[in-house]
Amino acid sequence: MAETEKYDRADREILAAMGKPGRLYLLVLAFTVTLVASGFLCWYHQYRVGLGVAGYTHPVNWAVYITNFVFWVGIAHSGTLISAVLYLFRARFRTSFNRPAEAMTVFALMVAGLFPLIHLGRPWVFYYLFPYPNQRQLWVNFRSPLIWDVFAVGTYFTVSVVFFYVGLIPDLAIVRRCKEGIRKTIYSVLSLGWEGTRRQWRHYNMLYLFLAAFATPLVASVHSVVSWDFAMSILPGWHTTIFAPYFVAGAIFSGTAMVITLVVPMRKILVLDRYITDDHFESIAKILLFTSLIVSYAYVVETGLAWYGGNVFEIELFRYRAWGHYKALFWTMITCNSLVPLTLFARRLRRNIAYLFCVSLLVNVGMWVERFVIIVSSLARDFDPYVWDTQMYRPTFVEVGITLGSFGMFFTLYLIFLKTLPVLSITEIKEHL
Amino acid sequence: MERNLKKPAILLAVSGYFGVFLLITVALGFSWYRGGQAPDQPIAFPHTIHVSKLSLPCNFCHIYVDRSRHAGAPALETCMSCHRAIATEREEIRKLTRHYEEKRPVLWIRVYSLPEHVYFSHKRHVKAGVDCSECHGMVGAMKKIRRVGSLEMGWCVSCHRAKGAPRDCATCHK
Amino acid sequence: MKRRDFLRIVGVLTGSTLISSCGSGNGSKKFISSILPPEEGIIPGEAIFSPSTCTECPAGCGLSVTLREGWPIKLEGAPGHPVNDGGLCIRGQSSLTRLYHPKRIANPMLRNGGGKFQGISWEKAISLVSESLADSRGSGRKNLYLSGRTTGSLSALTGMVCRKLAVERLPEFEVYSHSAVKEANGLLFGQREVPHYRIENADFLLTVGADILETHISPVSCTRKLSRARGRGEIRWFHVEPHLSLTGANADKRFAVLPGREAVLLSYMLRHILDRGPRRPGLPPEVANALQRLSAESASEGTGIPVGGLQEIRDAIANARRPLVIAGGVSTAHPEGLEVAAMAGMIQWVTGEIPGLVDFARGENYGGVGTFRDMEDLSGRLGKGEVGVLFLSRTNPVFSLPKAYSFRENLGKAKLSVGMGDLLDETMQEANLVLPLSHSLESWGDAEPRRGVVSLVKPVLNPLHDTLSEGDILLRLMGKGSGEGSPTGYREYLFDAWGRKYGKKGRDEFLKRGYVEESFPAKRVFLDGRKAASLLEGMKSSAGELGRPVLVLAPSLRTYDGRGRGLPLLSEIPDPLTTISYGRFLSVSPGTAKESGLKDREEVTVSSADWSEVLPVKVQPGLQDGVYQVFRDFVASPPLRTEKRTGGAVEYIDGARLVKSGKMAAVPILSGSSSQQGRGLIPDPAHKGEKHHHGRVSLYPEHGHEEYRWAMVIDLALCNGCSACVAACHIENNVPVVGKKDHLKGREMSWLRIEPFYGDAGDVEFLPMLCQHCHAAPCETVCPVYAAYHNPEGLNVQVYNRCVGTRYCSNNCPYKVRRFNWFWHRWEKPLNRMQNPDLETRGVGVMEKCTFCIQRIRAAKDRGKDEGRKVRDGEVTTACAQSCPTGAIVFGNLLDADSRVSRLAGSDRAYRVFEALGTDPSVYYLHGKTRGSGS
Amino acid sequence: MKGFPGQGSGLVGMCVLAGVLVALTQFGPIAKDGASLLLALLFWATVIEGCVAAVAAGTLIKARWVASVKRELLSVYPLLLFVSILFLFLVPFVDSYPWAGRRGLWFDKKFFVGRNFALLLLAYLSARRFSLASERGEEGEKVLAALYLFVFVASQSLMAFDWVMSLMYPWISTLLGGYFFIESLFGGFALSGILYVFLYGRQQRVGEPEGRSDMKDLAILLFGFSLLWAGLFYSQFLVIWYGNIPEEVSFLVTRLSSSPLRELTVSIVFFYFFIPFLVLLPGRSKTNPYVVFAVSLSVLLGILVERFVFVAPVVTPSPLALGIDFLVLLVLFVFFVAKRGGGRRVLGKVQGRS
Amino acid sequence: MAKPMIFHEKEEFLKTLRRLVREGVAKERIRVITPFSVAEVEEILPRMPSHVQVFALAGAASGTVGGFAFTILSTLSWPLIVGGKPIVSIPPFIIIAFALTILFGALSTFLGFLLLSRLPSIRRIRSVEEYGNAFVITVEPEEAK
Repeated sequence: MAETEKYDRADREILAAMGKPGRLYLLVLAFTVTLVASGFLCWYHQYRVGLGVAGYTHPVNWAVYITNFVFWVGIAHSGTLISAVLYLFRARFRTSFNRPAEAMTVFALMVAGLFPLIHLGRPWVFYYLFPYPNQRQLWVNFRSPLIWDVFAVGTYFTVSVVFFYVGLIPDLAIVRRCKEGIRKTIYSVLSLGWEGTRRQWRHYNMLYLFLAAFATPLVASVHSVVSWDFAMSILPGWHTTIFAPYFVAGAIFSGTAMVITLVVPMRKILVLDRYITDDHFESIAKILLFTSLIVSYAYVVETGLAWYGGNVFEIELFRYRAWGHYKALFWTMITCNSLVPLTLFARRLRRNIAYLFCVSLLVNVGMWVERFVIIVSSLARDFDPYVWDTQMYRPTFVEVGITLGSFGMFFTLYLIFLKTLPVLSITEIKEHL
Repeated sequence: MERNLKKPAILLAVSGYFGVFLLITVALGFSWYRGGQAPDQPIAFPHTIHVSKLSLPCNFCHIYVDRSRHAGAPALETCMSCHRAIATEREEIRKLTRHYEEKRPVLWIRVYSLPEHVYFSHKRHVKAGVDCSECHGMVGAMKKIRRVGSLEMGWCVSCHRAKGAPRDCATCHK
Repeated sequence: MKRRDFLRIVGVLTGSTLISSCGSGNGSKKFISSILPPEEGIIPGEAIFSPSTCTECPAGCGLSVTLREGWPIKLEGAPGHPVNDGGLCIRGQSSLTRLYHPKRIANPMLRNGGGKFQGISWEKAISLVSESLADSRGSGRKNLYLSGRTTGSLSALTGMVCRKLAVERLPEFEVYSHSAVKEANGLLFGQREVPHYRIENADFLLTVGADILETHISPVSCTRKLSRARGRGEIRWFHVEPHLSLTGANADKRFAVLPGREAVLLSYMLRHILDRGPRRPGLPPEVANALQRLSAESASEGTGIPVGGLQEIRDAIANARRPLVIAGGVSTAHPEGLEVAAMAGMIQWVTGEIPGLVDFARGENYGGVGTFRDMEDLSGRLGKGEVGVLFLSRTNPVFSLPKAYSFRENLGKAKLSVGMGDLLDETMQEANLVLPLSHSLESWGDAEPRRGVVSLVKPVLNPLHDTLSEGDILLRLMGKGSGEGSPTGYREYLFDAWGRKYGKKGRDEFLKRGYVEESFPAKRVFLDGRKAASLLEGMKSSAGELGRPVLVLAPSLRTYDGRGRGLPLLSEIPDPLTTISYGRFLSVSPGTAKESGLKDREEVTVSSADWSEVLPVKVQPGLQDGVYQVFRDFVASPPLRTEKRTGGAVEYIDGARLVKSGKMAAVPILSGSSSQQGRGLIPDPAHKGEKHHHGRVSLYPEHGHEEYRWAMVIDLALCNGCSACVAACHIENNVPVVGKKDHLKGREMSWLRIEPFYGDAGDVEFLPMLCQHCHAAPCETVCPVYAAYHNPEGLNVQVYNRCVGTRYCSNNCPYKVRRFNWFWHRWEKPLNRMQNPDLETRGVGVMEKCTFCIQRIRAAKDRGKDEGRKVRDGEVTTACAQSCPTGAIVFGNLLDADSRVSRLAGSDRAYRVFEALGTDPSVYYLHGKTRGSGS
Repeated sequence: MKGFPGQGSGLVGMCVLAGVLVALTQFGPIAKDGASLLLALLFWATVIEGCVAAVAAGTLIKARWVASVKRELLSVYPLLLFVSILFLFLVPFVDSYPWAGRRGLWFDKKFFVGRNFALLLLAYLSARRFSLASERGEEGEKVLAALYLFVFVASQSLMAFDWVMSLMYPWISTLLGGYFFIESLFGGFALSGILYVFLYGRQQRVGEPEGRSDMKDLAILLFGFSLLWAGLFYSQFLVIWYGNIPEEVSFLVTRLSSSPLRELTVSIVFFYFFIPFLVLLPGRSKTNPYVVFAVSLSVLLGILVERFVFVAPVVTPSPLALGIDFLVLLVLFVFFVAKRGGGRRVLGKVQGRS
Repeated sequence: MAKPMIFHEKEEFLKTLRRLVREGVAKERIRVITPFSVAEVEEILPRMPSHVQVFALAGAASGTVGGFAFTILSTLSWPLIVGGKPIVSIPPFIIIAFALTILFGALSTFLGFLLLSRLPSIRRIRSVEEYGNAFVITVEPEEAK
């Protein structure tokens, strides 16, 4: 048959996802929305009464909220990795993941951005954190890691949105073609009147290349900065040089896992097996394995050197992590992040989608726990033994509620994305068809 | 081609960012100088007469201005020392006398009020030779006292900058 | 002239209170013209000081009350006062919270039919009382007057009024009546007195059970004298006790003696001193013979102190030139208490240090204080229903007396029981009529805690509620009682009395200074050999052994005999030894804990023959096995026996049994670890000097300070953990009281904390931890909004209203001294009056911490500027330093080379905590057991 | 000597000769310190392991350029055995480590020597196994590549922590291990760059449209790695600078306070980052063989200088001994490439040039 | 406006394109529309350099400069000592500068793209003739230029 028809079929099959929402879809959507609502209520309670309603036990001044922040920023990373880095490496399998991954990046960042504000003691003066000229004639402290966050995450969000949108333009033109009425107008506007002329394509490719080139170091820098939120302190367990690369790897690790978690059901439900093949999954599984190895390396080195250095603070901390209040979590983290992924050395398991899905879930859990352990256990055991936590930190319903709410928000956004935008980058798929 | 594209790009980026800031600053700048409204006081005390006509020094009534952080309002005794005799027929003075006789202190409506977290000492400013009018304006020309200057941080700071006064946060923040 | 005086006071108060509201501080929208210009010298916004006397315990320390716009906002020890000389203890500091206590009784209350209280007017109350006085006199019932320890003019007045109204005045009731000591002195020297001990003159001090740093007679004065002497390195101090007290923890050496066996120890000492050859005046032969001979071994076996220890004490006494032995506290509150006290007396006699060290001329005024036996009798009389009106003033027998006395029940049998006090404690709740007393800051009066030392009680504000001083009540009663002319009010009565006593000039002087000290000739006393001998005879036979395990009821640093329980601040501040803030607990020794598998916070039922109590356990290092310890105020009406001879209570419950309940109680133990974990917060003097003062390697250019660099030196050798500084800090800086729930989450707010660190031998050292004001502070850099920064004077400033509450600063602070406001803290009226207007009260979500009392620095600099000079050394000091009874804390300018601070900071004992982190703190600690201020 | 398959005994002879020479510098009259040998080994071990690692990595990610320089890169693996033997010469030198005589499981001379020697040997064996496999283009090539990379990472990390970091005990940087093996890989790529220019430098056609030549790929790789290196360097520097904890800072202070050392330290950043980054930034230079060649050299130089800066402040190597050790290994290296690799061409080029 | 030639096979389309070029039709007159980027087109028709990179560089550069300027100037405007760090402490500022570099770089690149490829184009948003997935060549008549 004619190539054009192949392309047409691709259009049809991929855009099929944008059809009328079914009952299942609506049910899930309703569920996630309720999560968001309840999360908001919890936050409002905290806003009114004070941060004390959360379970913080001094000296554990940071806990679930910051954990969520790091977690979601981490999730965001794989998006850029898959679309930008793999683009530079000209890895084919990228095309079948980049759209959902990029969407994920944007949404995850939207969620992540909330947490620094949620965890503030006085959220109503959050604007103190932004460098804008004010009547007080005050600026922010650019020497504080938290301000670096503002810049890094802000930049990252902007760039990701641009990247996402640029990737969408030609596809939007296709959607425009298939829609009628008001929808048509909307998509026409969004597609900026894209034609696909030679000139457009040439500049487009250039733009895409550059965006990829910009995004790649950005990915690294953003999570480095996040890691420095901790590494810049002098706290044992936080102040260590390996944090930057370790966090970046961890971020990509968790992000990739989340991509799998999202794409596996998506492919199943939207029947996209032709465009997302097992080979693709195998290659992404390799990334998962690789990053897991880096993370494990970091675990080993950190602990090993604590012992090597013979520094009382460090040693006590790592002893505490493994055998103290939070030992259960610690060992969960080891299992999920270091041991389970090792099974992916087996090709058979790499290609077993169901198994891969389970692993990805475990990794998500593991990485969330990892951040929690790093943050909380280090705080609970620092220099002055007098302030060592006399009782274990436990999140209250507020924290739990807000955390669930964040997941709710993420999935809500993702569900909306499924129905409003092409879930795969059609044009690129056509290129390789 | 290249040259005439680079320039605008740079200009756009730099001036764009700072330009926005400039605008906001200017906008805020206006708000600082709009001053406050003039409330009706329980007794319509005319600074015009006392300051301009009689040219009484400020600390004739505000006795603590150079001794304490508070300028202090005059005790009715002080007022009466003159107004036992002077202008007794005026309605406002009658009010005053009534207050005095019934031993009811006068509750003026505060025109200049600072937030709780600010430490401000009239004494220090007076001793440093800051003229009352620099903050309180031409009181002598005001029938009713109204706030001059916003009392916002920026307002204090710009003066401190200009006069080389300390800009250590702890000088003013409790 | 009285009238004008009165007007002056009131004038000050009204005038300045009105002016106060034109302070910008309280952000009021009104701006007030008062009627009269206030007195000269009273300037709104400036603090004024007024002398007074603390009435929290019988010690009667002198106060200097800080007033702002007419409200007392801080109590400080009056410098130069013969009792406390500037120091003030944790209880004294908290006295302010009693004045402003939201639950103070606001007006007289009468119990109605339903047993509920309902308010009545004073007139009604007074007439009611006098009527019932009258008709009980008619019906042949006795009217009784019982009060807590009363001295000075009030005592005289009471006597007079009682005589006039034919009311029998009972011996005063104090839980700590020192009856054994009085008895012993009566026996030996014919002086039923608690003498005044001149610690400052001794070169060796042996305290037997006397907790001189906590509650014993006059703790602040003892602490001050002792620490002065120790500062000069002139005194060695051993302490013997069955349990573990803060006092014991601070002695140069502490010996745990078997409960009730102190007498054996002392007789051994005495015998040894005699054998060491006659020292004038020696002992009469019959006494000497009566004194039993003990070999070191048998003595050690009898006392549980190792032979080595015994010899050490023995030689210390023998070699000392002016040894002083003080017996008291729990050591004289057991069956052999009398002997213990007597032995101590005899040793003192033998060493010839009476009256040099033991001064009977200046006896502590305990003459009027009765014993538990007196209370037993009272209870009996009540039971017989022969009592008409019973006055109960400033005393809480219902709580303190043993159940066996059934005081509570019998109290009901009185026709009318009149409770006088400020809070509705157990006794007041039982009373029929409640007469609220004014706080000592609201009333006139005087106190004579020590013979010849009279201290002024002067009102600084009008009574907050409809209350009267005890004196006024008495006078009114008398006025009602018998028609003839009597002074209109207590104030006039006092002025007359003082006038007569000191003359007009003297009185004005007294009113200004706040105290007078008369001088007496030393009083010679002689030992009554016969009595002494017979006592010793008796001792041979009597076996004072207490059946172990024993539960010791220790006096409490925070609440004395429990009278401080009502004050929230005192429960907010943790007990220094256990770091437990809220709630009751039972201390057990590590050994006991091990063998019966007890953990901290585990609930046990402790019980004796006819009594049991459920208490959580705290494992207390340094406590000897077989001894449990509980604070007096933790146990309501404990099952105590009365000691036959002295009439005092036996503060032990022997044969106490523990039964695990298996439940864990929520006890806020604030310390995360009782040991230092080898982290050298308090370096081991063995290898001191290592790591300290090493040149700082840094990548940053040095930043200097122009005029001042404020710094603090804390002498750990002097600090005894009494926590007065903590209380002072709380009140000076409006630090909120957050309560148990937050303490359980480690969310206490105190800017200053006492960290006890135990050694393996159960020895403990205290580390006061506050913001170290680091030169290179980790907390500052991480703050995104410059809320924390380093100011030109070396202070680590926290700008509260810039803080957004990221809490990163606290995370990054290696000393963890930053406190976060997790909630809005409410200051229940009228407590808010106590707030220091020089500070902002911090709202929710803000980080706060020690500021080195920046408001005081500001004030001092302000003064300096006015006089065109720099701040002088010692001109400005922090609240903690000011209140410290031992003078362990020194504050000043490090740039001024000859300021005390810089001299001490330069001493070889100086070090800083976690120096290896390169934070370069401004708080220096002087370490090393070797006492001595190092300057 | 079964490490040297079939190749004539010439190489073996040379190795022995070299060994003797080095032994002279070690135990002979010239120098007793051993610092120089340590330095030489640090450099060459890094480079040699890097070469093999580069190939292994290339094979794993199916990079096309690898094929063109594969044989030369792999040809040097037997030197690993030689290096591990030379390492034993350092045994007496171990006592001059600051932790020497300190009790402890980790800081124990025997264990120290043991574990390092073992790991070097392991590296050699796995390298051998891999190179044989990949020369024959075997089935399990990839597995072996991965395997080698594991050993590579381990041995480089250990080199970082044991050989270098423990010199500055108690200074600690958890990143140093990763830092080392990234650099080693970087070195490997740099070498492949050099070899590539030698082999195909001439017939390299410049500037084909959308040119995706191996040369360009290599250049991009170098470019990327210079960025990666900068990232690692910065994240280590920043943490130390910001924490400013004396124990950590002393490491930097000693290297930035005295004059010649300071300049050297700073120059590292240029060799590793600024030169490659700035030079390779414009697209055209990526396809210019001489540029690539120069950049690769600067990277290798960077490695050398950095290793020197690490070691020098603690134990000063004597220039002469260092020179000898270094040259000896250089010569060996070249000869191995020449003889075992298809390197005759290379030599041809070298003579052609001179 | 000449009528467009529509192709359903890529090869066919490319063949025609090559033919046109061989026939010497002025390159400027050939307008090509493809459903996706076809590399060969660029090879057949002479490459014209894309100036997107100019924008990228300019943006990035201004970002770096702006970042440093901003941080340094603002800290100097109110010099506060924190943790003993120098007022102008470059190492942390690098991060801000870097972030801004990327931000401005990316944004201005995007801007450049829009400018150069004449997007958004109102006319085409209104109405654009759709060729679906077909490959289209239109040869503008001579007088077009």
